[in-house]
Amino acid sequence: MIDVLYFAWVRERIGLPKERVETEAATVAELIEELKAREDRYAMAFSDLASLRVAVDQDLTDFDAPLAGAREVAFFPPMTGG
Amino acid sequence: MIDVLYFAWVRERIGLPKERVETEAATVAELIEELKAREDRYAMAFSDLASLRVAVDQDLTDFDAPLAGAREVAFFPPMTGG
Amino acid sequence: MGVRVQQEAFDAGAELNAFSSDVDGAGAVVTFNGVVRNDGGDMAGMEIEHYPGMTERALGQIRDEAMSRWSLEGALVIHRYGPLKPGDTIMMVATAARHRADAFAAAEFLMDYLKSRAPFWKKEARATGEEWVSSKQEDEDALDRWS
Amino acid sequence: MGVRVQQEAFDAGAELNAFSSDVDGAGAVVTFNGVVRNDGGDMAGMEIEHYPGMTERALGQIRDEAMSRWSLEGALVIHRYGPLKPGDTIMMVATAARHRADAFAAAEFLMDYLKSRAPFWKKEARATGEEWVSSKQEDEDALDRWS
Repeated sequence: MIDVLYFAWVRERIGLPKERVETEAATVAELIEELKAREDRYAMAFSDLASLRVAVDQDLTDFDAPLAGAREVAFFPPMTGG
Repeated sequence: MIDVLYFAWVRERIGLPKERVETEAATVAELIEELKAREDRYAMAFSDLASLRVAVDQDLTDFDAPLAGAREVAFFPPMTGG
Repeated sequence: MGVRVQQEAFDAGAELNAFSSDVDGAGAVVTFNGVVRNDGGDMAGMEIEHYPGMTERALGQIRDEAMSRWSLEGALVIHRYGPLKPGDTIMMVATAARHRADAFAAAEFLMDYLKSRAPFWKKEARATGEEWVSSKQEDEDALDRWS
Repeated sequence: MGVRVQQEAFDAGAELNAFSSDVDGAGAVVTFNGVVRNDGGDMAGMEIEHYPGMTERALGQIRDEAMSRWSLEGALVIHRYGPLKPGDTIMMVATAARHRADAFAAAEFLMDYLKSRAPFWKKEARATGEEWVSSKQEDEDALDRWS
């Protein structure tokens, strides 16, 4: 089980800020494939990975990052702070 | 007649902040030569021109600047503001 | 001194004075304040979303990196989230150093990194509707000068 | 907004807040504060001499140059003269712009120019006696990047 968080327009497209996901995915990319297979709203949210960023356990990382031991994965658009 | 002003250690070496000088000097450099000829304290203050700056009528300029029409010449070390 | 993430407004002037009195030995204090602009004249407001937990962690890492890269007496980052109006102060960075070059460089570094690497997202409310602010390539490019 | 040369202390935080509220449309406000350091631990104080008349003129010209080089909503320079103690604020520069790059660059430009081109001279009073502060080659070199 892993907590999956969504922020900004990713959250709006998927329609929820957070969910617990039962998964055996070894990498972020595999988790994304599982989510896309669920429903259209996931497929749409993850249709353009170039416009997405991912954090595993609150550290920015890449889509090929491993999920072994991870408790929290977050998906969001590029940041616009400051 | 021209007002000659001195600041910082130039003022201290010459011993006064300001004086009126009767001069026919055509340039700042000529004025400096006239002042140096007066007394040792002037000669000492103007001994190293590389460590001096000059302003004519409150604009920074060079030692070869003309004095025609000038009302005020100031001598001082490099600035240390900020 | 450190990192603060908060919804409440803060007094930038009071923060500057408190920061300055904390950094003994500093000859140079630089601040940056980000303010909500009223671009186009039709901006009703802005909502800033963030990622609680990761935000503090990311800002802390960016601040630590600045402290290790430059000779600083102190560094402060304050960033708000939630609803904001045009003219409101969004965030503030303050740096203190013996010499001005360090204070300026560290403040610019903090700004460049928190723009693109701290988990904040801005949504603008305009007469034409609500819209998420797009990230700018120039902000991403700005990071290159520090690598 | 503009240029102020004064002997009296000023409240940097209050100046920042007043400046920010004056610059409508600015998304970025940068300040620099110069503070008397206690280098070596034996500094009793400092005296700043200036050239009344030329000081205001030189600072005004430097500010005008910054306003014409960058897209600014405002720029402020405050510089004190007279006796100062360690910890006292000597001077402040504030710039406001739509974008942070302009505000930072203009603030650094103002600092570099007023360091070496505005007629101020610092004399430090230490345990070992009084001494005029020497100008630094690095401050002169800093001007090269703007030419």
